[in-house]
Order: sequence, then structure tokens, then C-alpha cells
Amino acid sequence: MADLSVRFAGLSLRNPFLLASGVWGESGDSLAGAWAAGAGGVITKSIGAVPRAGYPNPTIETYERWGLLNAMGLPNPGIGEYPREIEVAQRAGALVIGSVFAGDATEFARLARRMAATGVIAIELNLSCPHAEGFGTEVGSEPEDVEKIVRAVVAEVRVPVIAKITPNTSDPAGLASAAEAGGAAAVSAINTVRALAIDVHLRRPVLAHGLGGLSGAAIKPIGLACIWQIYEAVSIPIIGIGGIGSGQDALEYAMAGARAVEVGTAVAFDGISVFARLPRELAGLLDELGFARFEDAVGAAHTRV
Amino acid sequence: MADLSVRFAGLSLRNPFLLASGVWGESGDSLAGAWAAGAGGVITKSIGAVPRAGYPNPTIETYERWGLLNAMGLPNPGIGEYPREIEVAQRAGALVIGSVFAGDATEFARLARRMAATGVIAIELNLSCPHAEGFGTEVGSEPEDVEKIVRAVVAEVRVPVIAKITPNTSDPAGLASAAEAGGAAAVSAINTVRALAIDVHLRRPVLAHGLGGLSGAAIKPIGLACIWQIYEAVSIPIIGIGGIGSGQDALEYAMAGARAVEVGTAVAFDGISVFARLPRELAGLLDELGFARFEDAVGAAHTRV
Amino acid sequence: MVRYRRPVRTIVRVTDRVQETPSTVTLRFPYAPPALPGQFVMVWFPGDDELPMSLSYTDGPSKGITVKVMGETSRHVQSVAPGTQVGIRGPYGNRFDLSPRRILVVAGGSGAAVLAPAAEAARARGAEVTVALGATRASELLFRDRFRAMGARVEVATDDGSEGHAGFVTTVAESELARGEFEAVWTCGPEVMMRKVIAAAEPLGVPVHCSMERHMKCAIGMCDACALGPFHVCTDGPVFPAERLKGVPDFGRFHRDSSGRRVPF
Amino acid sequence: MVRYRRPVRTIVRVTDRVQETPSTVTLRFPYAPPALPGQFVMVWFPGDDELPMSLSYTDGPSKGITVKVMGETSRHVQSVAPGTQVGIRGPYGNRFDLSPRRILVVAGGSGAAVLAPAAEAARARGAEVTVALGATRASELLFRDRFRAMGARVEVATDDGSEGHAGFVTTVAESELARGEFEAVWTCGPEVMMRKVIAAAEPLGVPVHCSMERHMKCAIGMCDACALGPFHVCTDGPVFPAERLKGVPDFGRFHRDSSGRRVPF
Ligand SMILES: Cc1cc2nc3c(=O)[nH]c(=O)nc-3n(C[C@H](O)[C@H](O)[C@H](O)COP(=O)(O)OP(=O)(O)OC[C@H]3O[C@@H](n4cnc5c(N)ncnc54)[C@H](O)[C@@H]3O)c2cc1C
Ligand SMILES: Cc1cc2nc3c(=O)[nH]c(=O)nc-3n(C[C@H](O)[C@H](O)[C@H](O)COP(=O)(O)OP(=O)(O)OC[C@H]3O[C@@H](n4cnc5c(N)ncnc54)[C@H](O)[C@@H]3O)c2cc1C
Ligand SMILES: Cc1cc2nc3c(=O)[nH]c(=O)nc-3n(C[C@H](O)[C@H](O)[C@H](O)COP(=O)(O)O)c2cc1C
Ligand SMILES: Cc1cc2nc3c(=O)[nH]c(=O)nc-3n(C[C@H](O)[C@H](O)[C@H](O)COP(=O)(O)O)c2cc1C
Ligand code: FES
Ligand code: FES
Repeated sequence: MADLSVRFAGLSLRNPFLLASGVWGESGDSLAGAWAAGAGGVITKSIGAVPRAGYPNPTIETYERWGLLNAMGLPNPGIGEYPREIEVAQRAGALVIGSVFAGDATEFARLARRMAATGVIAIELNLSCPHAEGFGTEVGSEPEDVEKIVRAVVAEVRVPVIAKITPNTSDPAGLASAAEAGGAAAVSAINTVRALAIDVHLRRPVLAHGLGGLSGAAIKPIGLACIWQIYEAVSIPIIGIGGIGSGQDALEYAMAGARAVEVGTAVAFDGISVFARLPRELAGLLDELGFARFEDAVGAAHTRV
Repeated sequence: MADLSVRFAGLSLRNPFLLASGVWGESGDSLAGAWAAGAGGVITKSIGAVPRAGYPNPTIETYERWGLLNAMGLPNPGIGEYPREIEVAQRAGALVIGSVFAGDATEFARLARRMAATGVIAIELNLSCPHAEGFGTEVGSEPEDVEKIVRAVVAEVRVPVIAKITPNTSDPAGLASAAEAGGAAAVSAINTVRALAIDVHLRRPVLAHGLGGLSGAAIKPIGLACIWQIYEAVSIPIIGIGGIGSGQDALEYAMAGARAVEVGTAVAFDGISVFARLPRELAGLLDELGFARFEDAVGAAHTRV
Repeated sequence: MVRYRRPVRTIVRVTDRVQETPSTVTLRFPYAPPALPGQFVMVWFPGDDELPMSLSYTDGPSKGITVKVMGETSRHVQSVAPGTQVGIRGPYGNRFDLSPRRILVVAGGSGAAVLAPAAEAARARGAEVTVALGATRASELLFRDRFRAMGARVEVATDDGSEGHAGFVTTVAESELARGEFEAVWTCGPEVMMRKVIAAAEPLGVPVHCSMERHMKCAIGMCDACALGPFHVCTDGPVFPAERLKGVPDFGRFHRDSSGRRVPF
Repeated sequence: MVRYRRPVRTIVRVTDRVQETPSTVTLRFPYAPPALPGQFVMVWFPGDDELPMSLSYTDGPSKGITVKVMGETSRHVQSVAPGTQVGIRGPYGNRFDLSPRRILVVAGGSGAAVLAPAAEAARARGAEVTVALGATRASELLFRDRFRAMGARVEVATDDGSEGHAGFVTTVAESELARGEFEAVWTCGPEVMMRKVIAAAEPLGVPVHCSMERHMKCAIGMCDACALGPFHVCTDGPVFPAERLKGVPDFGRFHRDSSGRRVPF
């Protein structure tokens, strides 16, 4: 049986499948549930400085089994209340990574410090939410901003800092390089892809917020391309995200350059038991292909090109 | 029966469904075939200065019915030979729009002049091919470049110039505004989305070129978002592209702001007869929803938000 | 197990609007997907919110919801006229187990909305149904006549004593439990009420099923808005056997607001 | 009409390699999707090109292709050993109509690759099959023994006269047509050859079906690489009745290279 454990950026995980931020991540019991189901680690909902209700419903729209559009609007209880939820998950044994979002470097640093105090094993910076209201675009779409934010956070906390990169850019590798320059221990990619649904009967966007972010199978090829380009640009480890719903999907990400992966939308389509199925499928596939360890597959597709 | 004819940018089309560039567009007979099937107009393969073989196979990968990945590598016979093909299509009565691609403004202008000489009703500038080798990114990913190229072409030709915008950007509306500033008569969006497929058995990318571009149903929500944002930013007409395979898809694009649409991947999945079905479906839907003319639906989803 | 339910929205037109009580209205609309008593749909009132609503009519192609004024959106819903377009997705969630032969139904507030079709289905299978129906006053007794018409015995409680027992519906439920030999209790209403019902039924060994409500956004088990202890009301519920709720400290005490913050009831 | 065929690639391992002639090799591999004689697959030789190849074995789960050295990739293919991984998608395209009872098969070059399984299927249905088989020399006569084994009458032509008629296979075909009463002619080979076959059969009223080749990239009727007049060889062909080809000026005269440029044969 292939060894699924992964070590990178000072982390040591039983398998490479992390619960993606924003899914099952608002309550500590749910984080614990994802861990109990088999996740290698769980990432919290992105937490801000103050409680935030998010956008009104409708907040989601789905496309058959291949995609999901959402504009939740970053609802979260705020960093004041949230540590209680993390504690619940930690008491259940879960390895928790704390995700935070903010509008500028100073606020990011302040939030990250408070998040780090909860004992999370790492912090993921949500630099990329495509539907958070910034100054027109996303907080993480300029390399200078990314570098500045990462640098400010790294100066403030001891745990590894993971910069989550947006796909809504002409140059994901440039953003990842900026994160590396800022001192990030790892980068993760991708967040959702900016998208929209229109209802022709009602002559209006379906989501209350209008624009949203696409996730699920449809964005797997987009995520893979980002990982591929980032892998060629940075030497820090990469976490792959986007449309992962099978062991093979995860292995594709690994071969493109990912050392771990996050799983979001598959939870909606297949239930939380997806975290039991994914490691099983991955181990079976690695055995079939002759890999003794998952980590041996990382970047494997780059060597021949 | 709802009126499907559209007029914009000096063009007058029997229906809003254009054959997208790169599909059935290498030979004059095929362009004529798409016209005969019912397209409102046909756009040529993107033509360059000299013949270009494109990338070796594999050049495509498909995902069920929801997506297609390609890296053709802009094969084309070159502007020297291609006018003969356009002539064949024109003799069959087709309204032909000429697509051109180049590496800089001067070459774009030179090509566009030669293309205009064939009697095409408009010129579409392919600023956005995600897999053409430029200087790292795409030729059309910086607003300044877009404006410069469009300006150079507009100075050179009398026919309307359509700037085709890439989705691989943080700010599609900014690119469209740049095209408008440069004098474009219209913008079209989107080209394919940068993407990748990995084969885990072979440990390599599937496409010979590695990176490719995603098209088909999966990118419809992404295209709609681009059209939405562009509509709010420019006053020139917009042509919607991306995953259109039904009359309803086209109407969603219209309500998001498109005056016409282009259809590519649906030709592979449904055959060229899709150009007979689409106008029929659209007319039926418009009747059902009480629109007398397709043009009345343009931008309809913006009025309530 | 394929959990996926096609949650694509269907835009339908409201065909009928029935004023059930001064604060409650039923909307009927054509929606073909089959549904079972206990399940809910997400109802989009365009321009307003999208809300989880139990199906108060589950049979056949004409479905129905019954909406009580609670806040802004539900107040607007009261004036929705036939012909209005609404978006429906679902049905979601689980259903009542219809196998018990003697059932006590305890309904408070808008709880009768989900309990009426369940009671109807149980009656159709020949079960004996007793309903303890509570409201603030007589005019607010939801579906009293519908329960009677299906052949259920209806015992009423009103806060102001304008009909039936003056006081809590739980008092009525307790005395019914004391008298009858029920195989099951179904309840929906305020959680304090449901807790009392459980407290009364438990010593008698009568299993209780509660239809729960939590703030909902996705309804497909993803966003975590409806988290209730280790459960998600949208996919693990809305109907829960009382034993599953016992270990959940929030039950009857806290719910979560739109931001995910725990707030006391 | 749903034209869509799942063109997802399957990676398979070559099980057998048979050197058919000095310049031609057959590769067998497991590939379950059903196929009919006339159809082709896209075969990916990783690291090399992906090429359209007729299925020379269409029956059952073990399919086969027969590759002749033409250029760089097909030369590399000659040394593909059992165990090598290749990617297969398809089958694509149409098939031969197997209903005629007396069939003349005219094969030049690697044309026998697609004609052999078709002739086999026709024989299995009881048709009489005559094969006019041409090659540069005796050792290059592809599938001569396979045609004989299926019970077809085989008439041979070689350029160098090392076996059978010395000269064009079309001469053999002409004399067969003059003698026999054929219901159909099936042909695959150089287009000049096929044009001559049509010219001989037409006056006699015998319908001819040609298996055509054009440069292919997508194989799903999209990229236009395989345009042949108003047709796409990948989706409208590869088998065309001669009447359809008559109005196509390029037939026998021009093909298109990888850039889409028309180049004379
Ligand atoms: C499974 C389920 C079934 C339900 N069935 C019915 C029913 O049949 N009839 C009925 O009248 N009501 C039902 N509700 C309650 C209903 O969804 C709304 O909560 C209620 O109508 C108040 O909405 P509002 O926007 O008017 O109130 P608001 O002013 O927004 O708030 C009033 C209360 O409603 C809650 N609420 C608001 N939005 C939501 C939401 N998206 N999800 C859950 N709660 C929300 C708030 O937390 C608050 O406690 C059901 C709820 C759930 C979860
Ligand atoms: C429907 C179809 C069925 C075929 N069946 C067979 C078969 O059973 N056996 C066989 O040996 N050959 C077959 N071919 C031809 C085969 O696909 C190749 O053209 C041939 O093997 C030469 O490839 P190459 O790369 O070695 O040659 P190159 O050096 O690349 O070129 C030699 C010739 O092959 C042509 N060619 C190259 N690539 C392609 C391509 N992607 N598509 C079409 N032509 C190409 C070129 O135009 C040129 O004329 C078939 C072609 C088609 C279209
Ligand atoms: C409902 C939903 C909520 C999300 N919320 C967050 C969030 O709060 N922070 C964040 O960084 N990403 C968020 N994401 C993005 C996911 O973490 C992930 O990057 C994306 O969905 C792609 O992965 P998937 O295809 O597996 O879902 C959210 C995604 C979804 C679908
Ligand atoms: C096989 C293929 C080739 C393409 N070639 C071109 C091209 O030459 N020039 C161009 O501007 N766009 C090209 N495109 C992009 C399409 O014109 C279109 O923008 C894109 O495919 C999205 O539309 P669709 O989803 O309807 O296919 C190509 C797309 C495909 C699938
Ligand atoms: S409403 Fe989203 S998880 Fe239940
Ligand atoms: S090979 Fe692409 S259209 Fe035929």
C-alpha cells in the first residue's frame, strides 16, 4: 500500500487531502467531522476581524455535476468568536489550518496573529476571493500587494504561512513568486474562478450578489494549469485546489507539482465521506502505477517536457 | 416569431449566431458550410503573416460533454494563401469576418490591411490566444498593448474592428475599455481559458504543447461574468463567446450585455446543424418570454441590479 | 451512495394563494419533482431572499408552501399574488417515517406546515393521528380544519385561551401522552417546545421525531450555515430522532446567525 | 441527433507486434469500445505524434492497427514493442456498407489495413469478395495471406513484377471489373489510384466507396484540418461514395498540410 503521508513546510500530514476553506468550516463540530471522515487536515472558513453575515441568498447555483457557482460573501463569526470553534475541532484531534482574509497588510497581520494564538498548524491567507468587495479587483491580484501582505504576516507569526493564489489573473506564477519573495512557506491555488449565472425568465443574475466564483470539476483543468506554471516559477511547496473529486484528480495535481490538495465542492456532490474515498482511491492508483509514496509523484509530469 | 436580426457596429446580421474563430474556419468550403447551416456570419481561423503548422498532436482533450481543451497552436495557411478560402465562402453568400493574430501592433496593422482587402465585413483581432508563444503572457493581457494594437489597426482599415478579449486577466473590463479607447467598433469575449490536462499513466501533459485553452459549457459562467463586467465599462457593442450550445445560453449572454454571440465547441459536440437549431431555440424562447426582438433583451439583466 | 440531488432552480408561477391565518399564507405552484412529507425546498423570491420552506403540500405536481410572518422576507411573501414568479430547488432533506400506527403530532407556530402533509400521509396508510395544535390565539391555529378533514383528532391550545386549552400546547401534548399509547411523536415548532415534548415522551418510551430549522444558505451540505452539533440540518435533517439531538448542546439553546455566530434562542 | 462520441483517451499497452511487410507493422492492444470495419482511431505515441489509424482488427476487445512507414512518426512506430503504452480514442467515422453480395476490393499501399476487416466482415455475411492488391514488390503485399484465408480471390499487382501483374493495381481492377458482375467496389490507397478505379467502375454502373485520408488533428469535426471540399473526413468519412467525391475539385489533386495550405499530391 502506497504511503500517503506528506511533509512540507514543516507540516506533517497523514494524507494529502485537506478540507478546503469555506466548506464545512464555520463550526468546530463540522471541522471535526471532516477530520473524522479522513481528511489529512482541515482549513477553516476564511475569518475576518468582525462578524460578517455574507450576501443574501441565493448564494449558490449548480451546473449538473461539473460545477458550482457561489457568492457566499465571506460570512464568518469574526476572529473574536471563532477560536472557540477551532478549539472544538482541536479537541477532536483535528489538525487545523486557519484561513484569514482582510483588506490590507496591516489587518492581515493583526488577524493572523490572533489566528496563530489558537494553535493552528498553519495559516492560509485568502488573497483571492473573487467576490469580496475590494477596490474593484481582488486584494491578491497584484504581485506587490501579495508580497507585502505575506511579508507582514510572516513577521507576525511563527507557524507556516500559505498564500492562496487567485486564478483570475494573467500571471499566477508571478503572484506565487511574489508570495515566495514575501516569505511564504507554501502557496495554494486556486480559489474560485470569477463567473456569473443569469436567469432568463427573471432577467437577472441568479446570485443575489451578481458575480460569483466557479468551483468543481469545471475548474480542474484551470487549476492544473496554474499549478503547472507556479511549479516552474517557485521552489516552495504548492497545494493544489480546484475540482478534485477522485484519487486520480489528486494525482494529476501532484504530477503537475502539488504536494497536497484541498477538496471543496466534492463535499457537496459526494458528502463528507469523500475524505474516506479519496485516500483509498489514491493509494490504489499509486500502487497500480508503481509509486511507493505519494510524494514521489510530485512534479512527475515536468520531467519529460 | 421573434425577430432575430441584429445590427451593430455597422454590421447587419440575419441572426446573432456567428461561427467562432478556429472552428470550421481553415477552408472556404467549411465557412460556406457553416453559413449554409444557418450561422448569422462566419469568422475565419485566426490568420497570421506566414503559414504555420501549429503544434503537433495531441492538440485536443475532451471532458464529457462539458468541456474541451485545445492547443492547436494557431495553424493557418498564412495571409498569402488564405484570401482564396475567403473568396470561396463569399461566393457561397457567406458574411465573413476575418480573424488575424500577430505579435505586435505593426504586424497586426499590416495583416489587417491585407485581410480587409478580401472584402470581409469586419476584422476580429485575436489578442487573446492563451497558447501562442509571446513574451511569457498573451499579447492582449495589458491594456496599453490592447489600445495600441487596436489603434494601429483602426488607422489601417475601414471595416469595423472587433477586439477579442482574453479571460486570463484580473480585469477583462479594463482590457475592453482599452480597446474602446483605441477605436474598436466592438469587443468580443471570451477566448479559451488557460488550462492543462495531465495523464497519470504516462506522467505527462496530454497535449503536445502542455498548456492549452478550455472551451465549452464549463466556461459559460466565466464568459458571462466577463460580458457582465465589460458591459458596465464600455459603450461599444459586445459579442459574447464561451460555451454557447442552446438558445437559452445565447439569451443569457444577451441579458448580460451581448449583441451577438459566437459558437465554437458546440460544433464538435452537436455538429454544424447546431446553427439551424440555435436560432430556432432562441426564437421560441423569446416568444415565450414576450420579447419581440432579440435586441430588446440585450443588457436586460443589468436594469434591476 | 450518490447524494447529489440536481438542485438546479426551476422558475415557476404561483397559481394559488390562500390566507390560512392572519399571519400565514399558503402558496401553491406547479413543481413536478416527487417529494415526501418532511422535505423542504429552497424558495427564491426574486429581489428578496431565498428561504428554506417545508413543503406543506407534497403530493402530485402542484406543491405548496405555507409561510408565516417572521421577518422582512416572510412579510413580503404574504402579499405574493398568483402569477408571481418564484424559484424552486429541491426537495431536500429527509422525511418522516410513516410506519407508526398511532401518532401524536405536536405543532407550534408554523410547525403545522410540515406536519400536515405527514399526518395526511400517515392517515392515508391507516394510522391513528392525534394532533396537539398550538397558537397564540384561535385565528392563528394553522391547518386545524385540514387536520380534522383528514380524520385526525385535534386538541387545541392557545396562549390567550380563545380556543381550547389556555396555555402551552406542551400541556396538551403531555396529557395526550399520559392517556394514549402512541408509537411515535412528531413535532415541529419552537425548540423549547420540542424539548418539553421530548421530556414528556422519553420516560414513556415513545420515540420523538423533531423537524428542525437552522439558517440555511446552500441546502446541499456545503456551506455549514445550518450546522447543528455534528449535523447539517439540510442534509442530515430536517427530521431528527430525539436521541440524535440529545447529545447536541445547542439544541433548544443556540442557533447560528447568518455569520455563523452562535446566538441564544 | 447526438453526434458526440466520448473521445476520452484510454491508455493501453500494446500486446502484440507483427511485422506484416518490411515497411508495415501491426500492433494489437486491448480496447473494448465496439468498432466497425472502416472506422479509425486516433493513436497517441507518447513523446511522438498522435495519428489517425484505421482499425485493421475491429472485432472483439483486442483491436489492431497496421502502420506503414511514411514519415518520422510512422517510422518510430515500427519499433514499438509489446508493453509500450499508447493512447487510443475513438473509434471515429463511418463504416463500409456490408450489404453488397459481390464486392471488388482494390487496395494500394497501406489501404489493405482498412479493407481487410471490411472484407472479412463481408465474407462472414456470405459475400463473394475479389481483391485487387497492389504493392511496390511482392514482399510489400499487405494482408495477401489474410485475404486468402478469409476465402477471397486475390489478384496481385507489383510495380516491379516480382509477383502477379507487373504494373498498376488499377489495371488488375479494370480487368476484374470487365469480367465480373460486382455490386460494389471498395477502395483505399493513393487518390490517383482511387480516381482510376472510379473511372473504370462508373461506366459499368458499379458504385465505388473510397476510404479517404486527410491530415487530422481533432477527429471530432471541429478543427477543419481534414476538410475535403464541403466534407470533413473525420466525421463525414472516412468512407465516401464516389458520387460525393465527384464534385470535390481537390479529390486526387490537393490535400492540406498541417497549416491548412492546399498542396498538390
Ligand atoms: C428546513 C426549514 C423549513 C422551514 N419551513 C418553514 C415553513 O414551512 N414555513 C415558515 O413560515 N417558515 C419555515 N422556515 C423558516 C423560514 O425559512 C424563515 O426562517 C422564516 O420565514 C423567516 O424569514 P425572514 O427572512 O422573513 O426573517 P428574518 O427577518 O430574516 O429573520 C427572522 C428569523 O428567520 C431566520 N432566517 C432568515 N433567513 C433564513 C434562512 N435562509 N434559513 C433559515 N432561517 C432563516 C433568522 O435566523 C431569524 O431567526 C423553515 C426553515 C427551515 C430551515
Ligand atoms: C482516416 C485515416 C486512416 C488512416 N489509416 C492508416 C492506416 O491504417 N495505416 C497507415 O499506415 N496509415 C494510415 N493513415 C495515415 C497516417 O495517419 C499518417 O498520415 C501516416 O502514418 C504518416 O504519418 P507520419 O507522421 O509518419 O508522416 P509525416 O512525416 O508526418 O508525413 C507524411 C504524410 O503523412 C501525413 N500526416 C502526418 N500527420 C498526419 C495526421 N495527423 N493526419 C493525417 N495525415 C497525417 C502528412 O500530411 C504527410 O502527407 C490514415 C490516415 C487517415 C486520415
Ligand atoms: C461555498 C464555497 C465557499 C468558499 N469559501 C471560501 C473561503 O471562505 N475562503 C477561501 O479561501 N476559499 C473559499 N472557497 C474556495 C474553495 O476553498 C476552493 O478554493 C474552491 O472552491 C476550489 O476548490 P473545489 O473545486 O474543490 O471546490 C469557497 C468555495 C465554495 C464552493
Ligand atoms: C479547436 C479550437 C480552435 C480555436 N482557434 C481559435 C483561433 O484561431 N482564434 C481565436 O480567436 N479563437 C480560437 N478559438 C477560441 C474560440 O473562438 C472561442 O473563443 C472559444 O472556444 C470559446 O467558445 P466555445 O466555448 O463556444 O468554444 C479556438 C477554440 C477551439 C476550441
Ligand atoms: S445550508 Fe449549507 S450546509 Fe446546510
Ligand atoms: S480532424 Fe479536425 S475536423 Fe476533422
